[in-house]
Amino acid sequence: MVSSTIFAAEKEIKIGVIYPLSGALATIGRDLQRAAELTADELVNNKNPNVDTLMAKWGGIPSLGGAKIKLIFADSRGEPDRGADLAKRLILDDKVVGLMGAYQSAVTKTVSAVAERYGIPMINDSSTSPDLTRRGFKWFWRTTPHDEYFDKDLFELLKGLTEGKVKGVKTVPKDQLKNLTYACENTEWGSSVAKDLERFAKEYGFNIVKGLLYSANAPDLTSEAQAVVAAKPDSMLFASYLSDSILMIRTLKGMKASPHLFWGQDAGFEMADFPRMLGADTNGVLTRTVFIAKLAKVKKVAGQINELYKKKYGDDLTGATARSVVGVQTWAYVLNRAASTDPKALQKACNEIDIPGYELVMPWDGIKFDATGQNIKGRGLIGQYQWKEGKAELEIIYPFDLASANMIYPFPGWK
Amino acid sequence: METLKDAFDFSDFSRIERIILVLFSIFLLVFPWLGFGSFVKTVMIYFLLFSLFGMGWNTIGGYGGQVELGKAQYVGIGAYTVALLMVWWRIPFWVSMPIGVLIAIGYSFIIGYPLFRLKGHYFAIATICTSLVLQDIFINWKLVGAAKGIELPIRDHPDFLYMQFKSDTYYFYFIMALFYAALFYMNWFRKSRLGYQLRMIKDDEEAAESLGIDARWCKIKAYSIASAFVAVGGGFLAVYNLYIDPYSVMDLDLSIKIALMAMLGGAASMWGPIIGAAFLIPLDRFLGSWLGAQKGLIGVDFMIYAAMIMAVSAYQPRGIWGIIEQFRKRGA
Amino acid sequence: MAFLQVIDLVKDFGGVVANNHISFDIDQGEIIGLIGPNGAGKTTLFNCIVGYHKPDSGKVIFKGKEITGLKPFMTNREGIGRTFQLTKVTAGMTILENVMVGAFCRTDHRPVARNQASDLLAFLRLEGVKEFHLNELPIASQKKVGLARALATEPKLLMLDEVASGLNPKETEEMVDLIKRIHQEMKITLFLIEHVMEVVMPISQRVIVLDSGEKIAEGLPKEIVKNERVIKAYLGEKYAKGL
Amino acid sequence: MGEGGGRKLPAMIILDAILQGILMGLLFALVALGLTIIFGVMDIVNFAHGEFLMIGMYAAYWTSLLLHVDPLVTLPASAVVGMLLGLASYYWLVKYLIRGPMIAQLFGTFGLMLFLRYLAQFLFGTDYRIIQKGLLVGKSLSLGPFILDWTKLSTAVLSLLAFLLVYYLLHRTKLGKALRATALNKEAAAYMGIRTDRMNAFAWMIGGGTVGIAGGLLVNFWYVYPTVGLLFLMIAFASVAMGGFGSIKGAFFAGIIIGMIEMLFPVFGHLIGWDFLGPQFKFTVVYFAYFIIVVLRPQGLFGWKR
Repeated sequence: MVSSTIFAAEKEIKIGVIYPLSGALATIGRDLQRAAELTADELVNNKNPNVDTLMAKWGGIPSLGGAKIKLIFADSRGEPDRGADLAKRLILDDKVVGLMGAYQSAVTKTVSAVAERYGIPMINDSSTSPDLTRRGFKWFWRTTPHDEYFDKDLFELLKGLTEGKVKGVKTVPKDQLKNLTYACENTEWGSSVAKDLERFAKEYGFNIVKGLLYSANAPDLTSEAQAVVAAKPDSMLFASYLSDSILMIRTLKGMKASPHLFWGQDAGFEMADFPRMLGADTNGVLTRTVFIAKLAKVKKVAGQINELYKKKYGDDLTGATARSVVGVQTWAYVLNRAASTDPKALQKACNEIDIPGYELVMPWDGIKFDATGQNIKGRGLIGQYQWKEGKAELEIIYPFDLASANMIYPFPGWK
Repeated sequence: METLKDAFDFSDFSRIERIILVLFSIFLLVFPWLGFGSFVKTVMIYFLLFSLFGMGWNTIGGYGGQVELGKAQYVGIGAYTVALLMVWWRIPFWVSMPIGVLIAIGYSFIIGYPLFRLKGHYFAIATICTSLVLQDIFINWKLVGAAKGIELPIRDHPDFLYMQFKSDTYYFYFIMALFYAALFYMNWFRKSRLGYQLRMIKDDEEAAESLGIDARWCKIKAYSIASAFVAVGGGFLAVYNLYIDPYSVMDLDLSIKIALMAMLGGAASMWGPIIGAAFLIPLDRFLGSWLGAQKGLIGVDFMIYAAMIMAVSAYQPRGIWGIIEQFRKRGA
Repeated sequence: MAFLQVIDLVKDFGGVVANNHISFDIDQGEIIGLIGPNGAGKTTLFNCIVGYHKPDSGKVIFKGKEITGLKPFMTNREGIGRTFQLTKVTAGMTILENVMVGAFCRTDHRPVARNQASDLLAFLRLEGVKEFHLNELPIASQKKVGLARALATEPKLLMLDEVASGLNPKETEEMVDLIKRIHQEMKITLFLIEHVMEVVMPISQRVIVLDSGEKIAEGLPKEIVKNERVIKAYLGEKYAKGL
Repeated sequence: MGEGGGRKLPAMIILDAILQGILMGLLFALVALGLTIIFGVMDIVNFAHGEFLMIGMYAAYWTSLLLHVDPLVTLPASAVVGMLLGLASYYWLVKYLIRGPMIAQLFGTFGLMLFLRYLAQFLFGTDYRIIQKGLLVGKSLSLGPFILDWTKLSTAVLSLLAFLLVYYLLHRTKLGKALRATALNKEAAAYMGIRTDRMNAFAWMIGGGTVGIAGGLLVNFWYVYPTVGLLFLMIAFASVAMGGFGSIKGAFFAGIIIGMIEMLFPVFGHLIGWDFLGPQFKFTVVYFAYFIIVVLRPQGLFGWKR
């Protein structure tokens, strides 16, 4: 860790980034770290001719005399208390001007609490628990849409199907979609998703025939899968991290389950390991996400940034990694607007900022925070894995105006 | 009176030990003003907290010789009582913490009574199971926030009633006070009747019974004392992190860590738990922050940590304190 | 009214009958010897009285109060102390502490307990080894410590399980007059299992003989050594002549 | 539409749950087997047992991946790896631990557990790995209303075989008799000229071997990652303790019991319409059941030593 001298403070601006770099989530943590570093180096600190954003022409924060952003990473191991300690260390010892992170909502809670106590702005890029922006914090802003948006998107898609809005699918009579089941893991995230699903189902006039919570990474999900199948649903909805999502698919395949629609709420379903491990079995599976490489078709910038990342690390950007790109982008803009590293100025900047959509890797209308600190211009995507010549492509299905391929409907089931 | 005298009387320790204790106390007193960074401060706080846990565990696990691996559930009880009472009825820390301790004690009697029918490994595993059961219940119990956990409302101004301060210095002195309370208590405990009886039970339970000692009851008493200690620490955790969830305050890892502190430092000895904490906590935290974020070194910090544990338990079952005494004997 | 009454006591370990309908009385101030070949069920009988085993049938009455099946620590509180054939040798507590534990079941105060313990150790001529640990002592002293522990609980009846086994003649002698002193100076009723005849015969006022779970004889030492069943079961002819 | 014919009938559901429970239970039992053998011989609970399983899984995974053979063929490989692991941990660690008290032993093996787990993380990263194709992978057999995974079926069968083998080994062979003698009474065995040190090592070898095999089987329908062991460790603990430490029979039946509880409990909750007793509690119930059983019978179901 570089000690902070006055000189350094002028020339480089330290942002503390807390991710789970070791422990069970080390893989995703590593990807997030890569994405953040890449953004800082290639989009903010140095000019980059082959990306058409204004930011790429900056080469440092203009209003601060081209000062560079320096990201200081810290490893939360996914433990809330450790996260809190690191936040203190970053603020007091490393004298960072702001914080970013921390992926798991639980860790974000403690970290943001520290930031609030010390009056240091924290921009959260990737935690989707709705509660986070309902605590009346004055130093906490979130760029990503939260779970409620995503869960609503699903029902918009269902509605779309019944109205024939979906690309390549004829209007589906509602009674073929009416009955839903969900299985969510009983973490904070899963249980709040479950709550939303119940609520929106009523709102949109669907009917949940069976809903269950199950203990995260249990050694066996047979009984859960049976309960779901036994309810004979038209659509199966899931909120699971990677381990469970894979096991669930395997188990359901074993039971020859074949609903019309199969939707996963991000997390496991969206990670790169998911298609890598299940291969053809993912064909037709829907997942909510915020970024899909296919966006390149409809949004040039997205393609260019994705290329940068792919060139360096081999994988496409995923929802998670793309979000940490946006996180850093947002920080750059906030700093530029504040034209200072003073917390009050940054707070003001955060509250006023309005980043145009074309600057972002995401298909969003931009970034503008409401009173609670939630970005109101974000939107989610729903993608579908489609098995084409030996590899699973994630195609955009929703929003309808961004659809990149015909939706496979009904869910083909497993051979 | 006599009790107090015993509590403050360290005369049966060797001169060196007493000198070190004094120097250490002075160090603690001035520590916050030595200009260490906040990270070192948090490490110190966790060191004190875990020595508190360790000393508590030492009553049943060390002196009583019962391998108890379920202490996390009492951390949880302490933490949750403080958090819930604060969220529901705005009850200040100074009221809710004692309540938490009382609940912990009550619960420990309920659990302890059947638990101490068991011996050896059956007992050890059973303690783990009880803790896991309680954790699962809390994970699914809507009323206490289920898996979401509980966030304590942040007060805009530092507030002594609710133990909310901006600077860690206050937390440091608070946990230090608890630490000394525990220290003096243990100093009394080891000389108390119960202390003697527990050590007898550990040495030879059959003989103990023949000497009019109700072994099971003694164990239960010690168990609930340990639980009370741990619950206090739990309450502190709640106000210190301002957020608790079943995964962080009721986890098996925590239970094991608590026992590990005492055992690795030297069970059934006054200084054991403190030494253990002084050894493990910094090791864990510093390794974590140095190696944790290094790419390609993921897991190395744990491997070192684990190697240390193996080495000590293989070389000297009586822990670091055992090693020290060993060398002393050689010296003498 | 007898001091200790054992009435028709039966203990059966899954088919192996260790004590078969055994009855006897002990009066206050007596010294009673319990003898019999190995596996005769002597220790089992002790354990049934003190409460380590629950008798299958029969009664144990102590000072007119039924104590059948009470836990050991309860019988001890009633006033029955016992020692074990082998004291478990540990490095845990010092000799003094060991004895203090015994004292602690009558008092809460450490100083009091400490004084009682020291006095006892003095009485047993062990003051020299106060600060040692059991595993650092010779057998004889270990046995004495066991004795001291039991005495510290201030028993009315003390049951000794082979205090003299494994001792050399000289130590045995010491042990014998120690037992006598305990009986005379502390006014404690003694009930002792013994193998070593040199111990049991001279000091005990009455002797009870067990053989394979049965009580085969009871009476004065001299009668016992003449009793054929006993001789057959246990004693060599030579000893009978000896007396 | 959700398939699986007449699943509506409660009787059917229960029967099915029982079937699935037995299959899963046999796996749990196999995992527990090694643990109980080791305990039986030398009264030591091995916290690293779950990690042994994890290593066995990796062994199977890598061999089948690198040699392009079916995961089932790699069983010997994972067995051997398991045995070596068992021997290594005995001679390099446990040998020294057994001098100490129980708690030192526990924490020694606990250290081993952490070490192996993070060694795996260091070597293979935290990525989840699962075998894509194999003879049985993803195939399932439908018997009328019941659908059973071939992988689980084969696991169950092989686990049965393993139990029979071990049972034969312990009760019919000279070596096994020596092992049991050691288990019953170390000193006596030593007098009889049995080299107890060898016996301990042997126990760790079998223990490691069996759990290695379990890993090899598991990898057919389960993904492997460094912390996978913990899931099974607690279940293994519960089943060994429930059945009685050191009892082979106990581990076998306890394993099956746990499997059944795990499957039946959610069904039961569903049938009586108490959905708050959902699957999220199924392992809670297992731990609770263990607690009740040992409190009522402190030696476990088939325990013969404490």
